[in-house]
Amino acid sequence: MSEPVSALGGAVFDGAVKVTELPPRAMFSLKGDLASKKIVKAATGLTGVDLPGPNSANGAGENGILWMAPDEILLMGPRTDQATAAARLEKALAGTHHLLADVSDARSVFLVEGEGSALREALARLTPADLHPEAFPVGAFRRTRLAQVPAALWMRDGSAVEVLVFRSVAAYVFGLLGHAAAGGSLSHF
Amino acid sequence: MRYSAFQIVRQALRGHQGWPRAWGEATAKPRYDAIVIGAGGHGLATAYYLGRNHGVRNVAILEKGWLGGGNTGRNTTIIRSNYLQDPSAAIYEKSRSLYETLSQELNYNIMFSPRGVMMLAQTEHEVRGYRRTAHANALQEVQTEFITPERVKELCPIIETRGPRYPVLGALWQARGGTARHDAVAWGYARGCAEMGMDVIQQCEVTGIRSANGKVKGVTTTKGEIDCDKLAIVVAGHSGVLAEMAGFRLPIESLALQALVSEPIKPCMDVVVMANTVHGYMSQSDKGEMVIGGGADGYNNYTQRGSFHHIEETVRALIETFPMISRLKMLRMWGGIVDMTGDRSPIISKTPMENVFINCGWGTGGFKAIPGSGWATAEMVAKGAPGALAAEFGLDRFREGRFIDESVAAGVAH
Amino acid sequence: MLILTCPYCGVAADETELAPGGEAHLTRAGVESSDEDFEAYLFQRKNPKGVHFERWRHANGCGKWFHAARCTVTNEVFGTYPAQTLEPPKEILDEIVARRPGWTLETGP
Amino acid sequence: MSARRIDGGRLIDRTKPLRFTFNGRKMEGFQGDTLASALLANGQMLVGRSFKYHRPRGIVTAGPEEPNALVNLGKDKRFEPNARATTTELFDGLEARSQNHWPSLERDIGVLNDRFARFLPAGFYYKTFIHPRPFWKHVFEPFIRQSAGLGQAPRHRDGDTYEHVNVTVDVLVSGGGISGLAAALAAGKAGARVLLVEQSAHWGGRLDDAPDIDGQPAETWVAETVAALTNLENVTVKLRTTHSGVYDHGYCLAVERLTDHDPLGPGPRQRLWKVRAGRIVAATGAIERPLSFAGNDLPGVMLAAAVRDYLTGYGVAPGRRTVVVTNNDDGYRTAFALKDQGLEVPLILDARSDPGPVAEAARELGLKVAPGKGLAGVSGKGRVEKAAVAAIDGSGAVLDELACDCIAMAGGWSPAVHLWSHAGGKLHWDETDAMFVPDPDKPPLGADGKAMVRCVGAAAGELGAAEALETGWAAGLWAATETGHKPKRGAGPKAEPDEETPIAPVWVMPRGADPEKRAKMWLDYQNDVKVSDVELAQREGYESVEHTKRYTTLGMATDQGKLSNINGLAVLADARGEPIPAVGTTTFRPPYTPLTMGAIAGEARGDLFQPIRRTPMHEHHERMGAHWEPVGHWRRPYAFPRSGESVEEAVNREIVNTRQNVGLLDASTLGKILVKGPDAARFLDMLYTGMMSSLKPGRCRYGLMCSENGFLIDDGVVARIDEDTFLCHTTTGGADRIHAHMEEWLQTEWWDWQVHTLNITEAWAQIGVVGPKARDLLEALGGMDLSEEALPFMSWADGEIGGFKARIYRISFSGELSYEIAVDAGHGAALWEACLDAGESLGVMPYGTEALHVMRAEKGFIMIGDETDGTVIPQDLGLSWAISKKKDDYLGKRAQDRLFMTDPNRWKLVGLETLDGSVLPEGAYAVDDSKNANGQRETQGRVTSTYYSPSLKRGIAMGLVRHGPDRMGEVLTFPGVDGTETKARIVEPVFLKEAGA
Repeated sequence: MSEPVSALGGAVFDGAVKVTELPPRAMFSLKGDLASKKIVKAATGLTGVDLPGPNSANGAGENGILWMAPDEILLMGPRTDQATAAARLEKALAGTHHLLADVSDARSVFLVEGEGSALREALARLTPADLHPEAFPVGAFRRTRLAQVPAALWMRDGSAVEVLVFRSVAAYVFGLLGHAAAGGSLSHF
Repeated sequence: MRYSAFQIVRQALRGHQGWPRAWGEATAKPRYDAIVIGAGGHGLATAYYLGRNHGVRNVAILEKGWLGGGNTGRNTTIIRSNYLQDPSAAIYEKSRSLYETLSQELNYNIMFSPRGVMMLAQTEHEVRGYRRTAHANALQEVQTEFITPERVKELCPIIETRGPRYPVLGALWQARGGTARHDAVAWGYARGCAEMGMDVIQQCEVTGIRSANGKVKGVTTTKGEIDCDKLAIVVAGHSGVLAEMAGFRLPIESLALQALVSEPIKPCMDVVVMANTVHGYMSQSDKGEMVIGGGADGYNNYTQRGSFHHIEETVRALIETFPMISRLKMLRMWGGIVDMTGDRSPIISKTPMENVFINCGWGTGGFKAIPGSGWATAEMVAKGAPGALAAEFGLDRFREGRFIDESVAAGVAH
Repeated sequence: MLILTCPYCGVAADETELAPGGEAHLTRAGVESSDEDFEAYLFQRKNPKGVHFERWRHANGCGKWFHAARCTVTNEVFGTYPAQTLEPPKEILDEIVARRPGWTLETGP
Repeated sequence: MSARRIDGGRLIDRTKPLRFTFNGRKMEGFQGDTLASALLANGQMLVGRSFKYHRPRGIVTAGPEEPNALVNLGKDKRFEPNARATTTELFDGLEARSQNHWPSLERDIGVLNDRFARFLPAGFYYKTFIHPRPFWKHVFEPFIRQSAGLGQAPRHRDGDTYEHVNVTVDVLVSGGGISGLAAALAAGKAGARVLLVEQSAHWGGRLDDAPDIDGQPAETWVAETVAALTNLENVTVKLRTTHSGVYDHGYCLAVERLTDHDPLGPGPRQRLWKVRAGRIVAATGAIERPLSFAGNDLPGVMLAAAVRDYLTGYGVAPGRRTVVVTNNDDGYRTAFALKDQGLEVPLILDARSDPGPVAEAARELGLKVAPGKGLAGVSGKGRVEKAAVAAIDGSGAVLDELACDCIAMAGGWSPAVHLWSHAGGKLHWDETDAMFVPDPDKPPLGADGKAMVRCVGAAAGELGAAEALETGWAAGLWAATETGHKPKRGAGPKAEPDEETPIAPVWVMPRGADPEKRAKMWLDYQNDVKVSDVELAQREGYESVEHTKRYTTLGMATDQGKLSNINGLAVLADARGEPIPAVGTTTFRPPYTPLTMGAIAGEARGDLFQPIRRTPMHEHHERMGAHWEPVGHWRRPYAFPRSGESVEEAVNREIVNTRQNVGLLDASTLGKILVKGPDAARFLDMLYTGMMSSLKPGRCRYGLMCSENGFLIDDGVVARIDEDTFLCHTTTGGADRIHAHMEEWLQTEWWDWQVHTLNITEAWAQIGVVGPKARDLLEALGGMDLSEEALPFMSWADGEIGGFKARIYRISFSGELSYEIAVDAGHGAALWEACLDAGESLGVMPYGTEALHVMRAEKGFIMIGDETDGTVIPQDLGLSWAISKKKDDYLGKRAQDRLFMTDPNRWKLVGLETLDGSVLPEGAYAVDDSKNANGQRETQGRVTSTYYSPSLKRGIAMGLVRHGPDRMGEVLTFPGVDGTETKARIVEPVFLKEAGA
């Protein structure tokens, strides 16, 4: 079976910030009662990171849990063992009311890197979300919009944000980020 | 006094000291044959045709603010009748044809300018929708045609017909559509009513509706009680409040609709263009301003302020269609409150209270309808029942599921 | 340009992250309902000049529907609360009365 | 270089000369000049023509309130009409042209209007041009349009880019004068997130008027304060940034001009700041009012403070011999500044009978002051030459005449309360200072129901420096506290209060002027509205302030009444015999100053105008030369024309090939929604008109969805995955809408049901393999068993095909044998290629949406959006078989019982065959003979979709017809728009009988 390809084949843009389309990952949407031990166990067991609270995400390398909604999380892991991971999860979740779906290719993930305020300034051009460090610290995760499409922002560290968008608009978002990076400094954040 | 060029010269030689009031300063009489609540375009037109067509002249028009101060003076002044559904086409075409001669009828120049209205088709779906409308219009005695992109460019050179995103695939063209001077329509009708001896009473808010055994007796106002045999409620955004007074409820929500004008520039656009795929429409006023209208908010609102993202959406869409406006500047933006019914079509109807009639729910299409709406409402008030023009616009249609839905053609905004 | 706090995820959401949903607390008129009740349920709206209870969806966000109590004349917001309720919670009503002394909840369709 | 450039000039750098042209004439200025100051320095007082009478117009102000000095700026891709010379920073190579004249600024034919001015009073056009009727459109209107309109229309695409930026702050401070600086400092020190914006290119505002602050020169204090603010982490300061508007819930727009002063500079031209502010401090200053005397529109008549600004800021003397006319102390500041520069001030006319100390000071400097006096009028050819003095309370008898080349008028100040008013703040009239000021009891309310804006300094009517600092500092503390910060104690900056003699309002000068004079007193310079016009409007009954404004166009010019509104209001109040507050004000609307359209659009132009949604196979289609069709934001191939082939020919080829061999359809855009839970079946039974709970796992069923109002909103195939899991397919446009619809019902109505939904549309790529050789192609790919037994019609199976992990549905929308193969989106392109390769020998070809539409029509399948338009119920489409009789409820069921929905006369779906085999016109109606009461032709049906069928080699159509299904064989007449008629016979809506599926 052929290797899965990402929407833009790993496109890169280098400017005031660096934008890189990350290679395909394994991603699972899990909906259910996030207080349920089984669900927490299944999620943390697979990813090896703790269940994040509202508007935040926990990650370690390619693994991660993203808080999507009060009854929904997005699990991330390496694409290599996608099938086995799915099986493991289903097994762990058996008997609890839940929804699990392999959505590995539903989204494109962009890594946006920039020093100092450049990173927040670039994204602030596209989202109404408050990106001030007080409101959007490291580890924060927020579903919002970038210009005209829904998107999720995950502050991985002080100088890197992962941007998740639906696969079909990857090219549009890549263009947006490029435009935003060309605007120069705001001397704001 | 009749207005004319000769009259202007005569008055000029007297330093313009001799002009009479356009409408009298009226104080309410204790009783009228008919009272119209609301001195906007629709209310004034209703009163005017009550007198002109039905000889009912003992009429008062009550206005809580100043006449023409509502949506009549806050719209983008587009006049057209290329509607899909028969009842809409009938009343809007009646209206448009009355506009043709309204200046002469009122001896007041309302500056009706039949410069032509085109609705751009920018998707296959819109092409189908407008072709259907063109067929319907042909059977409705409404003169429209579906024109080619080349003709569009010819009629409006500043349009980018080969835009990358939404190329113009054609347009529904109504040559006798156009614009008029909105304030003048209200002022002209007010002057016409006054000349027939009617009382236009401003700063007079209706606070209650009095009735006896289900029949209207009169109104209570901030200027005292006034009796009447018949009552017409023509108050647009405030219809719900008045209906409450008469003890019934309406299928209406009040939303903010926004518009804006650019700074004036020399003439560059001779037609009205509506682009519904991208929610925007534009024309150029006689002052040279580009007059731009957009979409309505989705939430109830009486503030006459709208949400800026609609302006943003409209402007970026129009720049895509008219690249030359990018370096023009927005001079002023404002909101009007539109009352939206369940099917986005108006209500011209009898009400649960005898001899109380209501005209409302014009949504975003009110200005173009003023003469026809007044004509039809006057007929209903005079005869006690709606005539052919108003028949389909009754309140009962929402119960029966007999809707007049214009959005079906191609999501056409007004 | 409204800003409303989503009671589910706690985000102070910009209007462009939200989708409006009309009057709140309507009760569905089912197959057995009379023509009058069904018409009222589908079309007749309170449309008040003042305190209004309405529905919003945190569309570009957690995706949850919630309710807001807002004044349609000043646009001030008295509070937001989850959609899984048949009438406004007490703390919202108290907040409204605190700012609009004498205000009472209109009941019925 | 110029006679009018003198010493001084705080804002210009004389070491940096700049060249520019005005109407082609070469001129010079300095770095720091505005176009206006540079024009004045070059002795260019005449800069434009007025709107209505085309009278000569000169520079009146030194700020954004300028009504006259508007120019056509730049050329081609960087051309901007109506640019304000007073706010346009000079740059090397600037090209400006004056507006609204022909053939030239000096000799303008339009000035004829001026000769006939007396015949063109306010609203004259409402009273004439009425007959003959066609003349309005063809003669009068074109003339009026031509003579109106100011700047030229741009002809080119904008050569610049723009951007937006969103920020959330605790406090937005508007205005970088001393009051705004004090506010920003107070809030900043308290730890609040502060954004301070100043519209001009420099801090401190009208610095030269300011006394010492905290014991040091104002200029020093400003420099130190700006430095302090810049050093504060939590504070951002921005020059050249205009706060355009205040909207609900603290939403503000501010536009930053990045390269307007340096057009060749890098980056965007303008940046639109979208600010969410907790509290807003408006330190926007005040705007000086003109005085209404005869001839006050002559070039050379300027606002006193503007004259001062040009002197001290730019080292430019607008006049050599300037008469100062005032009704308050501020006018004297200008006189002193002129004197200080050694310029002549023959006389200070003060409307006040007892001007007090300031007059004494003037006399000590040797200036002549005439108390209780004003101007009877000024005169001159093209610019001021003579001023006539009269008693302020008289009718204008001339007491004395003075030669002069400039008039500095000081009519008092109007606070710039726009930002307070935009979102609903109310005003009240301050009698002593004769100005509208913010009414603290009626502020604009924020989301929390509390005041969200506070005006300070001159914007609050506090004209003195001491009060400006005091109110600014206090507002800064207020804003910080309100946004949850705890300011430390500590005094704010201080200045010595100065005592002033109160203003003596003069709305008409002299007060007893006769109508003849009032017809020469301008209120609105740009729109040519005079005192006499407002009085005429009132006489004619246009006496509400809104009526007057609209009837006379007062305040509707590009300055939006910044100079004219209050004066006009006062004249109206006087005419009505009422106090000014009783007349009220017109509404202030955003933006404060005109806002570039391009800045509003921001990045959303060209490729970024709107998102284009691409399927995983998009690039492949692109390479195949797909002719695209936008479907919502998706792009779908409409057809794949080959070289030398028309789109139409391509469609027909694709259809024939699919019916004879095998075709490939990119079906990835179809919506896919996962519905799971113990109550999933029950939920879908409510959502679909048909029964889904009885569907067996492994099987598929076609379903219809209606709105609660009964109308068909979507359709698609539902596959049951297991006992409590369903996969619902929606139309391409439907995915997001239907998912939202599902969530709405689950969250707001049936929240106790155990169901989860998830929109997984984009996780999958889906390919339709369609045609008699479909199975051959898949077997060529190799993998799972796809035989009739293993995978019967309307079933699905998971497995592997051609090495791809796939889910295969055996469903058909074309009547042909057909499979839909779903794989992870990341494998979509590879699978598409594999199918093409595997099918090559079988003659496989991709087909587009149009072939899809024709083929479904040939089989009589309905299409949402064609057969349905929001007014159609399933019963109209002969789809009763898809409506369960067993269920007691589903969304839309109750609605479908209403009177009109059960009317036997509803139009119902049929097939239509033209007698001559031609294709029925799109959207045509079938007519009756009669006409309705409104004279409209009665109709009895319409075409819903119509195509040429290459399979049948004739036109086929579907339509809705009254009693249609009972009228098989009847012939209907469809008139065209061109007078022709097409006749068509009613037939069964299935044109292609033989089944393949």
